[in-house]
Amino acid sequence: MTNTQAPIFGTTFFDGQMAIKGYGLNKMCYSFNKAENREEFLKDEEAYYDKFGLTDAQKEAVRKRVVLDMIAEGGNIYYLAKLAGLLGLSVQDVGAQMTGKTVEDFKQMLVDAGK
Amino acid sequence: MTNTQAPIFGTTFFDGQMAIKGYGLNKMCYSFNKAENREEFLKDEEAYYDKFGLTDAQKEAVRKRVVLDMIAEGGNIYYLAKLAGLLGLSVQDVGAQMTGKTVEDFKQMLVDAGK
Amino acid sequence: MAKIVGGICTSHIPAIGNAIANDLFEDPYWKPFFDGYPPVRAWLDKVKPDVAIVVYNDHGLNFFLDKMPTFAIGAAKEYKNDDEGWGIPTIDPFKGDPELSWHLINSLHDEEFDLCSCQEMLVDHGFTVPMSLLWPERGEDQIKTVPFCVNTVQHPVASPRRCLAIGEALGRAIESYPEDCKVVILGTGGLSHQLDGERAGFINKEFDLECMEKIVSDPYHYQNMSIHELVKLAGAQGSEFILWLIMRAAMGKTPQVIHQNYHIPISNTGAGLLCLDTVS
Amino acid sequence: MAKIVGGICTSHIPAIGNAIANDLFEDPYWKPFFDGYPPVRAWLDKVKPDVAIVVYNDHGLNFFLDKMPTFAIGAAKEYKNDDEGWGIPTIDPFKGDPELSWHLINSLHDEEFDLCSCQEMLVDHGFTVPMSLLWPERGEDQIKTVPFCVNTVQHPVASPRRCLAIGEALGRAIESYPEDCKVVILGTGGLSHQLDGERAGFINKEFDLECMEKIVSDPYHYQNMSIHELVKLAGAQGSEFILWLIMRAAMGKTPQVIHQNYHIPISNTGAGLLCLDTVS
Ligand SMILES: [Fe+3]
Ligand SMILES: [Fe+3]
Repeated sequence: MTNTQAPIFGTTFFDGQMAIKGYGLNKMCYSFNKAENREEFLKDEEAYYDKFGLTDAQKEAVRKRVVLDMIAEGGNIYYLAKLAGLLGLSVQDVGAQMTGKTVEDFKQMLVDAGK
Repeated sequence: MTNTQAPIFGTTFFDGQMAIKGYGLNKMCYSFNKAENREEFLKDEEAYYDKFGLTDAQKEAVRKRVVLDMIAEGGNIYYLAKLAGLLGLSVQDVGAQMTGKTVEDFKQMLVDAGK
Repeated sequence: MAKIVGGICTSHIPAIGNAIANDLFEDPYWKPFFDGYPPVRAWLDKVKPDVAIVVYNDHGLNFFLDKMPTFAIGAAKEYKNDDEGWGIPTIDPFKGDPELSWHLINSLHDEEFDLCSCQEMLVDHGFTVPMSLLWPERGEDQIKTVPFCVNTVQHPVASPRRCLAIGEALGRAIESYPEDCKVVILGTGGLSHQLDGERAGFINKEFDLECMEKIVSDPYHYQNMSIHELVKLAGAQGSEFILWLIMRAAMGKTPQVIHQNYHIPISNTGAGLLCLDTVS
Repeated sequence: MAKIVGGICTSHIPAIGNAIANDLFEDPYWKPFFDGYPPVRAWLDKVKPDVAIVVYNDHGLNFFLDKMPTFAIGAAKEYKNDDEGWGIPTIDPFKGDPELSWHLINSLHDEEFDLCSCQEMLVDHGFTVPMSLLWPERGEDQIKTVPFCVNTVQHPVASPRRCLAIGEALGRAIESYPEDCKVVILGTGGLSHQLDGERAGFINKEFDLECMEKIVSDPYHYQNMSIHELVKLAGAQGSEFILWLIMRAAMGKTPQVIHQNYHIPISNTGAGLLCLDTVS
């Protein structure tokens, strides 16, 4: 059930194995499509984690806002993006965090890719 | 988009054409999986019809409990069965109604099929 | 490596759920039906499969017309049953086997079947009634399951040909699973019945008896049959026979019949039961 | 008979939705991107298609992991947009064409594609952003649509080979529709980008420029590429390129390029645009 092909640097395949690991976390993030759920999360994060059965490692990753850890714990970026949005982070903010760059440097990297 | 094959006596293919026609009615019946929806229907049928945008012909068929008319208006038997259950009708009651038999005769027909 | 130890075909009529809940095993109406099952349970006790792949159709519990997949495979840790609206008692959740599920999904994907994967899934009487008939008592060490759900609600419905093809691929997928485990496949539903229309109550004993025989010896007999033809012969809901075809194609060469039973009527249906042991 | 009049490939980045809502057409960051569209709209004004088949991927609005179909086709009278959670404004519903939808579903079913039919469906930015770019004003007589949604969220994701195959079948299905209508096909998403992981921000200009060329002249260049290889070359979300392949395969023989544009970066993405006229 795992992806047996050579790993690609800095890239997690969201396959069955990751999906099993991340279900609760992803379900929580999917719920953020609805404004009332976003509010409920912001009011009491810890209670909201429990509502979706997050593991301790997932809770810790979300608490600390460390996106790479969320991905390692089975988070899928399509759903995590909704959490990021809720926290006021753009995809560049998230990209900068994951690549260990400043947001300015991350944006410059994108511009440079066009050269 | 329609089934172009020879019709089968007394048998409606729930194909795209029927599905388009029956969507509201089927959605209403699907909602009866939940007890609170069944209660809401029983409390005020007319309001419940409108909630799901039933057509006049669909409303009339449901009001009169005429299952063949519900089918003609796009009802799918898998969902209509939930309405029948809610109204206290067994599949034999419904079968008897649709075939113009008494329930006893309908049941006897089933027994006779085994002979 | 995983091994297919056998296959079981059984009807899944909702009324059975009520009859079980009300202990009607000795009731004259039900006895000829329930009496078919002890020999199958005896075989299961002997063979002790670790996991059941349950080929069934949802009747409007987990799936509605807003998202109606042709083939859907469960990939959850457990599967809950729920209120279907007309009063069969809800039963305890079933244990999943997500690792096997994903192996099957990946394998079938590689053979160009376009699946819907379901990491959460309510299972209705199509799944629960056969499970209750075959494993009436489920404890801590209960059998693991993989629900394999096929659309029979909305036409177009998968053809016998496509079902035989996905069944074959399912067989290959199971046999390529690297874990040591014994797999039994359930083909549920059927045989002939029709709930709706002026033809309601239609049962075709001759067709059913041929199915009972051909499903063992020559399932490809049905390969060129259209769904339209199948509905004509088996009744509108008798098209559930495609689920038996999937199970049977997964088993490969002609199995040994351990036990069989056929009884008319249970509710509106010709009820069939077959217990098949893989010949190795 | 229906006729495919052309195809359009376009990125569908959510930030575009915000830029449109905020009128940033002349903003220095956005201008090189938005300037690509007026020639395409001029072509659309000339050709006047009646219906757009929009090949796109859902990003977690209509579909979640509980029911994740490989290929899903809308069959509704209208398609609503809704809150995606991070603030792109929700826009007006789109008009469906359920008769055409069911014709496509039936035709693809007959060619052994296992679809998920969707009689109610929320469309997200993958669908709405291209529609807003191409038809910024939609009135009473707005173009009809058929959403054709492909899973790119959960692996296994449909291979380039399978996408080319379903694209070809889609082309045949359209051309066999008995109504007189002009169909344009949209392939949305791409080109290279990756949102997640230490490789976030990955863009591959060389690969993208090759895509812009090969998608016109030689789409089968990608036929044997695995999803793994595609992700390596295009980035994790660059796998959306399979949507372009479906559109292109539906068009058949080499089309005429009416207009093209490529710009880096829009958000994290290499943004591509191609307007292709069917050569008859
Ligand atoms: Fe059934
Ligand atoms: Fe996208």
